[in-house]
Amino acid sequence: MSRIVISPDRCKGCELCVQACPQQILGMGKKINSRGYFYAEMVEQMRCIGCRLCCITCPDMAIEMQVHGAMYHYFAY
Amino acid sequence: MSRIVISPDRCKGCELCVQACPQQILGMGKKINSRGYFYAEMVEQMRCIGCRLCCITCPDMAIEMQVHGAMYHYFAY
Amino acid sequence: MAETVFARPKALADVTTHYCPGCTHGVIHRLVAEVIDELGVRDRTVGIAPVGCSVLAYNYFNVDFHEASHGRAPAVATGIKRARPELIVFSYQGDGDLASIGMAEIIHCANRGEKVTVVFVNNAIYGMTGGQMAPTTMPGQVATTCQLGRDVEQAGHPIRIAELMSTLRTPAFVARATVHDPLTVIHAKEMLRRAFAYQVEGRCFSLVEILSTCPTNWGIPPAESAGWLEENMLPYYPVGIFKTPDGGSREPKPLAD
Amino acid sequence: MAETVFARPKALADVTTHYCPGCTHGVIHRLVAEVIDELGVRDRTVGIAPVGCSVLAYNYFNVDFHEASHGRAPAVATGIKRARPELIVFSYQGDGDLASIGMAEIIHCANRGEKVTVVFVNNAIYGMTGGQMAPTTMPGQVATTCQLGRDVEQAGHPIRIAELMSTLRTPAFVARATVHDPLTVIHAKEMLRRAFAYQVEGRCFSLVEILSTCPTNWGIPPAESAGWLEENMLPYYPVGIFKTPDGGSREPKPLAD
Amino acid sequence: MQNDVIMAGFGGQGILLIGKMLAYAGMHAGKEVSWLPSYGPEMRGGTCNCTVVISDEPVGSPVIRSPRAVVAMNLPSLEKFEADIREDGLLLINSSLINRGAEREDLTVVEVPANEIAGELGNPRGANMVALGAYIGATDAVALDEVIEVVRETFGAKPAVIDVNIEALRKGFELGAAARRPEAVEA
Amino acid sequence: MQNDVIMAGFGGQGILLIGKMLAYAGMHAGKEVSWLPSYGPEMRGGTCNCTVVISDEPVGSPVIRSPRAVVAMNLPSLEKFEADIREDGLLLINSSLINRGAEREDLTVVEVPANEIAGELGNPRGANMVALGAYIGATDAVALDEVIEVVRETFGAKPAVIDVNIEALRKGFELGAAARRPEAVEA
Amino acid sequence: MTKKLMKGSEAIGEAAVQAGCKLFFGYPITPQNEIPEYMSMRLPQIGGSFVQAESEVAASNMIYGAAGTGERVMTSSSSPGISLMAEGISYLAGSELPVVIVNIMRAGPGLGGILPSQGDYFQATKGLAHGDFRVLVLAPWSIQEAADLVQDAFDLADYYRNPVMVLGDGLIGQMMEPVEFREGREPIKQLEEKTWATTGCDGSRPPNIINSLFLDPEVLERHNIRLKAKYDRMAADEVRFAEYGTEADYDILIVAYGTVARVCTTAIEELRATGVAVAMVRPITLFPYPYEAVREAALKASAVLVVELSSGQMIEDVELALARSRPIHFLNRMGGMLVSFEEVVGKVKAILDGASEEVRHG
Amino acid sequence: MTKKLMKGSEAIGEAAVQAGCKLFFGYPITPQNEIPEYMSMRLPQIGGSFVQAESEVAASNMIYGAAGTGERVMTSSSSPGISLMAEGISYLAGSELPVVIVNIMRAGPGLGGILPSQGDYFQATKGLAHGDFRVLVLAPWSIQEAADLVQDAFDLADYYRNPVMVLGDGLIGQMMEPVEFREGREPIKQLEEKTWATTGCDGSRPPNIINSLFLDPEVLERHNIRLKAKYDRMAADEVRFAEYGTEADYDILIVAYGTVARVCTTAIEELRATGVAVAMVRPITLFPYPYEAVREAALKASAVLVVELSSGQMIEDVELALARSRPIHFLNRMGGMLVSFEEVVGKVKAILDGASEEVRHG
Ligand SMILES: Cc1ncc(C[n+]2csc(CCOP(=O)(O)OP(=O)(O)O)c2C)c(N)n1
Ligand SMILES: Cc1ncc(C[n+]2csc(CCOP(=O)(O)OP(=O)(O)O)c2C)c(N)n1
Ligand code: SF4
Ligand code: SF4
Ligand code: SF4
Ligand code: SF4
Repeated sequence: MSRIVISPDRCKGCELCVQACPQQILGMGKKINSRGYFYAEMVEQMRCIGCRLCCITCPDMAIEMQVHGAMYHYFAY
Repeated sequence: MSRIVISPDRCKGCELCVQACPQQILGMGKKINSRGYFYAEMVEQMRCIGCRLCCITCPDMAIEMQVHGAMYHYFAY
Repeated sequence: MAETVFARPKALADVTTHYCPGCTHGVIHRLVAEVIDELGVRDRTVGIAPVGCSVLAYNYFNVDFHEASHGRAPAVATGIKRARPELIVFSYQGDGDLASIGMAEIIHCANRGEKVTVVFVNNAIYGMTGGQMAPTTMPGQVATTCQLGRDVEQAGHPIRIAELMSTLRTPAFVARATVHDPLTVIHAKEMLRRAFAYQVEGRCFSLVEILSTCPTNWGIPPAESAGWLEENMLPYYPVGIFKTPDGGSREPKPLAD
Repeated sequence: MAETVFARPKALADVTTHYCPGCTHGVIHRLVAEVIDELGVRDRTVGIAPVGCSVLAYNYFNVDFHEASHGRAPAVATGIKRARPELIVFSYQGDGDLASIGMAEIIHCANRGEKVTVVFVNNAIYGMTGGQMAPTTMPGQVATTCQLGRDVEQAGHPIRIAELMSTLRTPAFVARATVHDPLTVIHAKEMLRRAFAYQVEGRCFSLVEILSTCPTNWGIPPAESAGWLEENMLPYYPVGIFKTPDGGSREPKPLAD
Repeated sequence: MQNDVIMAGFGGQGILLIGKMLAYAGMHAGKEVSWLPSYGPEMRGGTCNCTVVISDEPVGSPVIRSPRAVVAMNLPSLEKFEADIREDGLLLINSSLINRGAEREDLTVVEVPANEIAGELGNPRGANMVALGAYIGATDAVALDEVIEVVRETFGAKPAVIDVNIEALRKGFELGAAARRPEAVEA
Repeated sequence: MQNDVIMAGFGGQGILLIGKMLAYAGMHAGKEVSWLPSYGPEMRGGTCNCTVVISDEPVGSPVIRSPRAVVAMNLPSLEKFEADIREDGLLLINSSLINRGAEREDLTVVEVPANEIAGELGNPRGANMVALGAYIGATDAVALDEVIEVVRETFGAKPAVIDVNIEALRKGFELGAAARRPEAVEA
Repeated sequence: MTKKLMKGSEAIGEAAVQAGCKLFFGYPITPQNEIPEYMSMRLPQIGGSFVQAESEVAASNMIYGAAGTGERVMTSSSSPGISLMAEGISYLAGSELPVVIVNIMRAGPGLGGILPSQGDYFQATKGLAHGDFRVLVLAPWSIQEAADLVQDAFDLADYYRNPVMVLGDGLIGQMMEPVEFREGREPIKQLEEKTWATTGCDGSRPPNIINSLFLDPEVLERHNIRLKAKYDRMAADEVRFAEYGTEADYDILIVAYGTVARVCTTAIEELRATGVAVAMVRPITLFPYPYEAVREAALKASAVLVVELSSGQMIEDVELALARSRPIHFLNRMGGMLVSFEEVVGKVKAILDGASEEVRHG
Repeated sequence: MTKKLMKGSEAIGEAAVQAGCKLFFGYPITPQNEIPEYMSMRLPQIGGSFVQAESEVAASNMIYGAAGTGERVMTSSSSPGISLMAEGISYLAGSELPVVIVNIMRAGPGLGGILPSQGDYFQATKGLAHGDFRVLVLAPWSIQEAADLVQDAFDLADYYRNPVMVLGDGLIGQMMEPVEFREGREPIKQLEEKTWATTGCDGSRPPNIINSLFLDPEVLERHNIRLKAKYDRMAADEVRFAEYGTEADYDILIVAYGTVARVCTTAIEELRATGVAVAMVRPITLFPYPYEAVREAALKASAVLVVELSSGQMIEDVELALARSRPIHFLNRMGGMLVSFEEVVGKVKAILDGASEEVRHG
């Protein structure tokens, strides 16, 4: 089972991850970070399928992914 | 009937015309011109067929051609 | 126990970049860093930063770096590689830098067959200086020096670097990729891996052109920039491999005329 | 009465050139002058001399002339044509001038589609400076900066300008000819006539690459130079038309991979 | 008499715009003016600022190291410029994004919840106009009407925008004027 | 004591070569020397020349406007340099290609049919060596043997060439020496 | 015409157009991008032509070609870009072509920074490129003056058949100030027809040749001598400077140019308020340099203060002018940092208190 | 090692190799083609690398890259080519990289001619490019000195981490003279290991960055101040010059550099023969300039004669040194024409006869 960690301070609020997520479980938050950006948040962690598309998409390395136990990888990266 | 006029002072003695002449009627002279070159000379004017190949070949515009009366042109130029 | 399956590559410095939100320069940086890690050459890699938005790249990679003058990165790369052939040398250049002022340097570097790798970021505009027309700007695209849109009658058509470079006789690896959506990012990384691998093997010069977004100067929100790139740039800048050191030469022959 | 059927064209000044014996720069000068005469544009033609053996071209033509800095003739041509579009503007450049230092200027001039004509003289060497290697020098050919012959591992393969230029998307006329024997001279003149005609019609940029000899720096007597050119240069530099403004684009497509 | 101010905030908050409008107004009022933006990459994403000088004499230095007034639209700007303000100068704080007051004692401080006000007026992007209004309210730099004129010129293309902005401007002006009155009394 | 000479002729007559050989010889003889060629496009096809200075002191100016001697291998060279020669200086004329004598009275003139002599020796390209020989014969610049040494070094690769050139050198030397004797007597 | 609030870069562009500039060739570089951007919009409107060159090298050769046809042409750039134009400018000077080159200086060396600097003084006034030549250098201190000098620059370029450089700093490029363009402005010089231009030769005259190559050294020397005579004429006729408070008595003379001089005027006001009498000479032409004016004004003072945004470049010309007749003090900032009037005030006081070191290069 | 008769260009190339130069990047240009030609043969023999660059712009950036790795690298060119290197040299100076740049000057401006000149003095010593920087300039007057100075140049470049220029004229490039290379020559400076070089970062140190960009003006200003301090150190420690006949009394002091100074020695001999006492100071470093030496020697004379192959460039530094303490006279040729010792003799006599005009720029 996979866990997405978004760093509020690294996020620039570009929304690319929100768009990239096949599960549509990422969203933009209402809070402004230190650099003046509204940053992305995980809305429904439970439904994450660990595809890593949000991580791959993020231009700012604001998203990391951890998995607990075994995990099927949809594609090699 | 055609006449070839070679300017001794314009000629640099490169011999390209001698090579180009299908009739082999041009040759290099024994005299040195003002700029230190042995220059080309017409050896057998009579056999000239007026093809203009020597004129076309000369890099130094040292050869002019005149024709007396009508003359068959082997190619347009 | 939790295992981190996606994290910052070692070759990528742990800092926040100055890039605008949604600018895919960031993605391309990460891909280059991942490839350097995966090939295990970080300790002998030297990067060359261009003059452009990626001018500060030297702050974003954990490898020795050299800041080139505008457009001359391939000449700088030549100097470094000739001095220390054991180094893995790559330049990272924008389209103004490489395709405009740097045209002579990139063509001659490739033609000499310098064993270096060029990462060419084509975002169809001058980012750093605030959105002037680039050689790669699309017909009709608005920029600050063509405010009515690029007029091909006045400025000509966009230059396709991958195509142009692939016609040189000297063996090389030349490819084009894009990073406007996650799946294309994976392909882009594969192209970069091959490009660096050819250098590690001492085979040939390699160049990967990567289509990138510039939401700020395109005046298009990041989320819509990917779509703009796909609609406007992709058809004119086809993705794929244009030349391999094994394949023959790719220049056109005279027309039957 | 005697009629002169072959004489000096009006556009060619009645002086002796400084060119070496057998150097075909002289032939190419004459062809350009003949074409200018035949198109009747002498009174509105401006030529641009390069830095190279033809640096003194401004003394050899009966038209206004502008001496460019080394390699920048296409930029100078752009300035002249943009300032006075009614002028017929041509540059006359050697291979060091155009293909080495001037690579960026020629590509961008062509890519902008400047309505000018470029006469590109490829003699596979630097003549003026005494025989250094040119980008067009043949593999194995000896020059003063490659005294053991051009090593393609170090210096890469010769650059084929006609091929390279023809891959640009902007419409243009690009051809290659040679003047190493009388019959090829006739073809070369035809290519030049078309190139200038396209400009007169305001159609497009045009470039004619012409293979030429350099007996002095090749170290080959003039009479044998033609043979050397035919054997060594012609196979690598095929003669013909590479691109016309009507024909489609000629760049390679991605490899199936 | 000279008025000078540094206006600072995030890029995209419309700082440079209100600075220009202030300069225009000054010019229309027959004064000597200069407008100087911060420029360069550091702008991108980050903060930006501009310096406006309005004077009866030809403007000497367009660069003001210790300005008579500062308009801080966000926290970084406040931190960057508060210390530079001339003694007894004016500090305008956008309390919507800055949740602290001034650190200095000598300053005339005007706290304006610019974003809230703009939001209430249904003109969320008008926070900068509120701030501009507050500044001219708290100083004698230029008359309100001059600025209103400029607003009309600036947004001439889109009349709809004109009114909401003038509205924001007035609201800000009131707050600025209010904040200054006591001090006027003291004097 | 200083000897300086300008050697001039058509490109391809081997002028620069004999100039270098003279300088080498001077160096081997332990003297200070300099060799300065004319350079540039005007060389191509046209004429070329070089200036050689051989001196006991460090060479001051390597550029000699009025040389002590001139070796003219063709007419243009004679016309270009005759006037420049120092008073009572030496003028060496290649009478094979120059069918006029000196115009000045004060000069010691040595006319050498260099091409003919070389031809007679079956070494048509050796005219330059004849001229070199004549020059050293007519001056005290360097000893003949020193130059012969240099010839051996220079053509070491092709022994065949060595002898014919030494031969040409000696022939020239005799003519040069002969031409100077009377003058020596006068003195 | 009424005043308009304009950014310096745009005022420069508009001034050129008003002066009859038909062509602009340039390459983007901060802090002057608004000049090419403005010209790209404006020139087509008046039937002119704008080309974004592939590089500054190309740009300098495009103006070279265009100027050869006799049209009025301009380019602009900032420090690194000007360096790339060095060879081209030498060709322009050698071929005696009139062009206007704007350099909005940024901090160097190398890529340096993008903020204001005066680090290109030596380059502009002395060693711009190889060979013996000079360009006329005009240094504005306000947007209005920038606009005026750009127009004069075109006349001077045509009159002398020589490149003229307008040398400003980042402030001139980026600042907004009110500008007024004089209606129906007359050329400041008697200008002749450009009979030397490459306009096509119909045989009524010999072909015109634009060229800087002279293989015969005697011919080239004559050319060099003619050029030198021209530069001497500039030195005799074109010196421009402004004086501030030199009519009254003063202890200290400030020498500064460009926007730095504005900061100094503010300082001079402040000092006057405190009873310290300071005057200023502001060179407007940097080549030719107002040596006499500086010397005369300096001789009325007890000491001279040179203020620059460089490590000390114009100060050498001040030394040449003074020839050690007065002590010279130096105040500078670099790297894009600007001199504040407070610093100038402080430095002047230090000089008077003997707390400032005198400097000398020669 | 025994003397060899070598062409200047080849001696320069061999000297570089002897000094440990492993890399040469350059582009052909008369009158120094024999330098790249020699290096193209020689460097491969010692495991080095020669690249004929596509242009001087590229060459200047190739040495920039190569120098960054810590290897010894050189380029050479002539006047127009040096102008094209302007931006690159500014980057080299800004990034503090050691390189040796040889400029065999030809006549300008523009394409000019190919014969000897000293018209690039201002460029080399003052305005080489944009931004505040200097390069150390060494001016040889013979082939032997050229060879020696080239070797010293590499040490000085490494020691100061700064470009060093060897400035000769066409004579130095084309002339042949006997040369001797000292066996086992020791560096003239204590040289440190190049820990700053881009050799690959294994983590034992932070990544090395070769760079001249500093967006923060305060950081860039500190950088500029450090650079200025370095140039001041050069001025304090590296001044080189030679004196001739200054120990005795003399009426006239000649100041000349490079091959022109040789012509002057011949003139001095001739004059001495006629009883006229003349001395000479020959600057060997042009930056830093031997102001003190020139001033002191001048004060012993009644007048100073500056001889240059330019319209008058070094003369400004002589003026700075003298500060009007002695009258300065000027003798020059241009365009590739050379000064003859007869002309120098004539000029000196004219000065003594009061038949020569004094000159002054400042
Ligand atoms: C010689 C020189 N010319 C111009 C510039 C200004 N300049 C900086 S970046 C740049 C172009 C950047 O565009 P691009 O290469 O496309 O990179 P991007 O910013 O889009 O990533 C220019 C023209 C410079 N720094 N130096
Ligand atoms: C900036 C600059 N670099 C180099 C040179 C020297 N140079 C003169 S001509 C030439 C090359 C000539 O070769 P090419 O262009 O092939 O013409 P060719 O002489 O063979 O006809 C060079 C390098 C120069 N004059 N200017
Ligand atoms: S992609 Fe990255 S930067 Fe963009 S919103 Fe998502 S987490 Fe933030
Ligand atoms: S081709 Fe012309 S130059 Fe050559 S030999 Fe014949 S006539 Fe003379
Ligand atoms: S300006 Fe464009 S290219 Fe530059 S960082 Fe922003 S988005 Fe990226
Ligand atoms: S050197 Fe070569 S190209 Fe030049 S004139 Fe001679 S033969 Fe022709």
